[in-house]
Amino acid sequence: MSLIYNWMYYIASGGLILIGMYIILVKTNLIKIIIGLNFIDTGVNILLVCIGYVKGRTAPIFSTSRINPTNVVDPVPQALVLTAIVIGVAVLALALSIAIKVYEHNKTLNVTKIRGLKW
Amino acid sequence: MRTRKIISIIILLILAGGFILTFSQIPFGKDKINVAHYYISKGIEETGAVNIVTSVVLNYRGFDTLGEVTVLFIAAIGLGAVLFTEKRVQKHASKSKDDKTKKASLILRTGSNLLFPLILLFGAYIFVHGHLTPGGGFQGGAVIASGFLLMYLAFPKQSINKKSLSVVESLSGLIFVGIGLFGLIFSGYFLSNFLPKGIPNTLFSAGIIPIIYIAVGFKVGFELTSVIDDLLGRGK
Amino acid sequence: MVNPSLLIGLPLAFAFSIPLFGLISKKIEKYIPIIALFINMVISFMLIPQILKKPIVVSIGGWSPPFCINLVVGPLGILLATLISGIGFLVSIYAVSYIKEEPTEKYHILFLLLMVGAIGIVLTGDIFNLFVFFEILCISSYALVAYYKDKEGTEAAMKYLIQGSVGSSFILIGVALLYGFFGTLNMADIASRITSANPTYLFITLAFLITGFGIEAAIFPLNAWLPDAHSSAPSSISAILSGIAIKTGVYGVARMVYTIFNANSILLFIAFLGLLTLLIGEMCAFRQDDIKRLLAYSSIGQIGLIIFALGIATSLGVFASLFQIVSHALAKALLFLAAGYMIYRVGSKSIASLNGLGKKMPLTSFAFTIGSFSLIGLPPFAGFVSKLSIVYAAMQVKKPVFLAFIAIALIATIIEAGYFFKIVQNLYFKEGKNLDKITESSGYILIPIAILAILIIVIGVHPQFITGLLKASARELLERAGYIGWVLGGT
Amino acid sequence: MQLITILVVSFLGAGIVYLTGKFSGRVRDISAVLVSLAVVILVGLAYNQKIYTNFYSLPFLNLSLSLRLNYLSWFFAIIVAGIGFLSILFSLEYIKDYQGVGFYYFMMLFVNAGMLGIVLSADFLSFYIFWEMMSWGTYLLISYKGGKAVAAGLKYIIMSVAGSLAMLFAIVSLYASYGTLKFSSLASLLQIASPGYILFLLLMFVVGFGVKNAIWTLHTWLPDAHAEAVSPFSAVLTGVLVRMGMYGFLLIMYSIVGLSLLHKLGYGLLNFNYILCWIGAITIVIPTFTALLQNDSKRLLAWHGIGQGGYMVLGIGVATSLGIAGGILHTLNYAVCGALLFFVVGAIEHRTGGVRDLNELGGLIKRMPVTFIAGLAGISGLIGVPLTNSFVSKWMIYKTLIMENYPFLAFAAFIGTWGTILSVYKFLHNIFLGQLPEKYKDVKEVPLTMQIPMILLSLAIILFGILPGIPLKVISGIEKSFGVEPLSTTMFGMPKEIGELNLINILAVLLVAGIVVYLIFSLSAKSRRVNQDDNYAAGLFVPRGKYQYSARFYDQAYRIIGPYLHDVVDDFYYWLVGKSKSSFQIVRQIYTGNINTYALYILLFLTLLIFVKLGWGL
Repeated sequence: MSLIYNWMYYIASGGLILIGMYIILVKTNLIKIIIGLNFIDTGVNILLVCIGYVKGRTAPIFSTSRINPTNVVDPVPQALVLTAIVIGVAVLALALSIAIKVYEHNKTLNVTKIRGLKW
Repeated sequence: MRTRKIISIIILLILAGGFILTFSQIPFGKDKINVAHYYISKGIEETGAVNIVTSVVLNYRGFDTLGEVTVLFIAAIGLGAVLFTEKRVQKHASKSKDDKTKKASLILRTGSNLLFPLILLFGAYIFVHGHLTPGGGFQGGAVIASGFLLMYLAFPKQSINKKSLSVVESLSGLIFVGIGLFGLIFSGYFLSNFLPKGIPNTLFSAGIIPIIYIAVGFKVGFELTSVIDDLLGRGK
Repeated sequence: MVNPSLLIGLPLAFAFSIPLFGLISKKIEKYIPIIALFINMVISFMLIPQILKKPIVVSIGGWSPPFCINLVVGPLGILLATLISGIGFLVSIYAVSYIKEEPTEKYHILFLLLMVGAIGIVLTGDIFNLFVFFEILCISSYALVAYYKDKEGTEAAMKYLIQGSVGSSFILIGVALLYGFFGTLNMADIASRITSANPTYLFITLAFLITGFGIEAAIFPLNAWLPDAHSSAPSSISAILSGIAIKTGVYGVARMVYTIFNANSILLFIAFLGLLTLLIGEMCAFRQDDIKRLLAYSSIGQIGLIIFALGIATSLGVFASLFQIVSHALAKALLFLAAGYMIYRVGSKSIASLNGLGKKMPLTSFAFTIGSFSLIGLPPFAGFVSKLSIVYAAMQVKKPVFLAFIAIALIATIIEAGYFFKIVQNLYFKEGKNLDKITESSGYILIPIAILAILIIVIGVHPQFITGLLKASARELLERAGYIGWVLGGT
Repeated sequence: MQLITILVVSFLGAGIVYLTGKFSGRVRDISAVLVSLAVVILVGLAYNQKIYTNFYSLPFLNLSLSLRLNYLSWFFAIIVAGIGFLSILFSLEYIKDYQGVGFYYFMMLFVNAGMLGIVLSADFLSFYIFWEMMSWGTYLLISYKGGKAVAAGLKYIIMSVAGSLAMLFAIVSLYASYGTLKFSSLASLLQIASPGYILFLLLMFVVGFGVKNAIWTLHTWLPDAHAEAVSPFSAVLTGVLVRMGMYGFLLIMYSIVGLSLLHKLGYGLLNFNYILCWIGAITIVIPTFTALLQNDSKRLLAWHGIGQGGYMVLGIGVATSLGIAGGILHTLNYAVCGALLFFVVGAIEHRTGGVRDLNELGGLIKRMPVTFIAGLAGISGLIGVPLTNSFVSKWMIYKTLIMENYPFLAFAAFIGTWGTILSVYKFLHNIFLGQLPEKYKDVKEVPLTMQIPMILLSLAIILFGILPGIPLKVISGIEKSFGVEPLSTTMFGMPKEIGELNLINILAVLLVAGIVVYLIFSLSAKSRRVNQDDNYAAGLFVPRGKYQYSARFYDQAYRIIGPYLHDVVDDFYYWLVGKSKSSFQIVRQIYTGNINTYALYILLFLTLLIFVKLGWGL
């Protein structure tokens, strides 16, 4: 049981990453592929948070004096996740806008048909 | 397609194996904190912010945040650049359609009017208190943008003035970089916390952190708004 | 002393202020990148002598190195930063009259931010910060590739975006795992602790990082985005992408392999990959009819050569690789700029449509010829010296495998010569159609092209201008103890 | 300093000529002539000096570039400068009506400067640099005329690049092994190298120089290039540029590797020199007979250029004192004859509007007498008629082959001469003799600036034919520097020990014979002079247009030998290019355009990396 408990978050993050990759590899709908990218992003974010987590400790905010400096989790991954989320949002927004344009030009979102550029 | 699926599954299995091997070296929930010990023990004293995440985000790793703000800025600008042409065309086309199709219900309109200032206030609260409580410029900015999104839903025909948006965006960006450059002038380090730290756990503390967070809050809020605006296919 | 953080801070400030300048007058906007990058160029030139004496480590925020982000301005960093700001400066001059499609304001902002990203990548000493700057570079280039909003551009941007963001996710995974292993993000700190982890498992992290940076660096199976993106972007952006963006990918790979992981076992494989990239790039380029696509594939080939030389891993090999980076950046930027304006004048991208332009646009064609000769590696141009150094470096290791590799690389050069000489002939010795209205490029176009051509010749004739810096840079990559010492103090 | 002056004058001169061309065409022409004349004088003044200078250093590779002058380099330098000067002089009128004349002069002078650089350089790096500069300059000049020349230029440069890359490979490997590229140091360092390594070096260099010197299997660029280039440049090409390969052979084989090492390469008949001799012999026979089939005057000469190159290779391949001297002397002699013949063709082209087809020309003897005499001198030289220059060099080569007991090689050389006689007779006859076509009635002799180079070269043919001692003196100096026993010579030929050759005697005999013949003819019945246009065929009026028995001159011979002379090598290269093109097409399809596939590549790469690491412990 403790094995699952210990590995749960890792499984979630790795699973999300792998599912995202599978979507990118197999799905032909452009929007779905972008969703796949987001899956990977989320998976990585979870991974970052997992890495910073320490069992039984609290958030690194010393708003009350009861909090012991030895009893907080690692603040750095949380800061990194913050950045990573924003970057993910930025990429997502740009991806969607380009997808809109691609649809306008090709009248389809099927990537197997959007093959004007090859070789 | 079938073969591709099989190949991808094989690849992903190998990758999963790689993940398992690596994760086995990084035990979950154990104390692996290394550099961050410094932040936890010295953070309050050095930056004046009780939220250590904030002090990491804005002081120790403030450069990342500057980059992050830049990324968001790029996304907003890039979105504007990519979706540029069809705006004018659609504006004409949509005008006639809008009257019939895009009219929000009375409840939505009244509720939005009521909620909008509150949302703005809440957002402002979040980014002003970024150094004290969980939260900060990005979160606050997102809340503000949600308020604008609500307004777009309620009043689909109206649109925010893009020019003032971009002015706020670039001004707040400039403030961030400017503070960094001031730091360079006053204490010789880019983005150094040159303002007085104040007493921890009070609103006016933590030196440059609140100022930057306010700028970031405005910037993120308006950038996300302009992203929404662009994706709606309107704007100037 | 000039603070190197200005190299990032100032252009960023200029980029943020472009909309404000736009309020004053629409005409000022396009000169802002020129000013910003010119200042950058001057600063980096001023820094070079200092850095050759002693590398500068600047912390952002004022804490001591492992605890905050710091810029490590060693010879390699300043070399690439100078190259980036120099080429960026020239391209921004070019863009003044080349970019006419609205919204020009947004183009200039994105362009300047792209340069900020590239400079940040080469200067930063923190691996997560590296990722952030990498994203700045990538996202702005996605948007710029789609800048024309035509069918090709958006399609290319879409493909670039998907592959690029898979790559940056990989980098982030790598960064996260590294943090998990070592609890620090400072590259020097990681490098000094790298022996404490099990190398086999650590390798998976390295694999993620190499793949991530390899996508931007266009190593063979990862480079499918490149021909699309480079050929459909505006030519000024193609010049930047080919001249600079892929080099930052190479920098990333080199930094990971050499400085951080000290992964000597993988170098032979990297050299092999480089060779494969070279061959495939040249083969594909040979069959192209679209001039920009041809140049893009040729970039793949050249990047293969660069990575091959990087894999030789002697001081001369790394030196040659960096030299090739410089000479390829100059030549490819020149080629894209010149070809871009020819395309603009002719209205078609096909090689056949360039026929006879040598008489109508003599200076542009002449510069194009110089660029292509330099890429083939003919004396007295810069490409010759760099290619000679690569061949010599490969021979010097005295391993039969490298002897075979370099022989294959030379055969690839013949293919390269085949298509470039063909284009030069098209320019000068073939009769063109409908050339009556075509005139020589205007001043803003010619100045950067001419400067690049002169630089190619000057470096080719007198390579000593840069070899000192290149040698120091090669040393920086190979002597990781030195790098760790600069940042963390002691040795 | 003197050498640097020569190079600076020739390179800067090229630039100055180009710049002056922007202001005035006339000044440009004059300055081009002056620059090339200055180079001739400067090179001439350097005669019999031994100079060595470093002129540049590349500290990052620990290399310095240096120049040197000795007999070998002076010999080639004077040929380069001389032919270069004459071709510039010839170009003045020839090139007037072309586009981009400034570019033409610039490239002519530039290529000449490059060649001077090649022969004057004292280390392989500068040699290679000048070599490549010459190569790409030549490529631009060959393609200069446009049209068909474009394909010819491309073919040339691709083969040339392939050759020079082989050479680069050898040069860099030399540097990696010995840490120096100086000829003099390498010459001593190589003496202890293993024969296998030397063989590898020689092989690479033979490919590199062989492309330039157009030895058989590497010759296919030459006919196209010579035919399609502008004629003054064809003269430079055939006379000197191609012979840079010859210079290279001499340099690597005798100046650097040395005779004693060469003899150790291989066993019995399978040794390097013998194989080279056979390559030379094949290069003589096949191209010379291919020349027989040509109807394009320049192409015919071009094939002869290849064939004569074979004599030179054969001569130096035999590696005796006499043979080497013969080979070197033939280089000079062919440079004179070849350049002269291309001038002749150029003159014809100039006056007839670019006609090169031998079947369309004819009867120009009366219209262009000077050109005719030049042509006659040229072909006599080419054949090796006694009292012309090639007689001496060919005599030396034959003599060597016979003395060294190589009967088959000697036979090949003789056959080559027969082929030469047959085909140059066709050349001369079809242009100058026979019926004059209507359209050429108003053809005039070429202007003086075109006549002068032809006259000078014709005189040179006779001069070197009677006084071979002049060049042979330099050549014996060259041989001394090779460490080969120098040839003892007299002003008029060879002394007795080798086999008497005294051209004064021959001259005397021939003079007497000539007088006798003249007397007989003048005493016999006079023939009636007929106007050239006054042609009747058995009382019928000649149809307008061609009525000439020389059209398809060797028609019978074609049918017999034609099938054997098909250029298989060329076909092979085209096949190779075609095959590689189609394979590139297959490779190209990696980039399918499908984003899923691209993502698959990325993940495949990643898993490959992981798999390789975990599977094999890379």
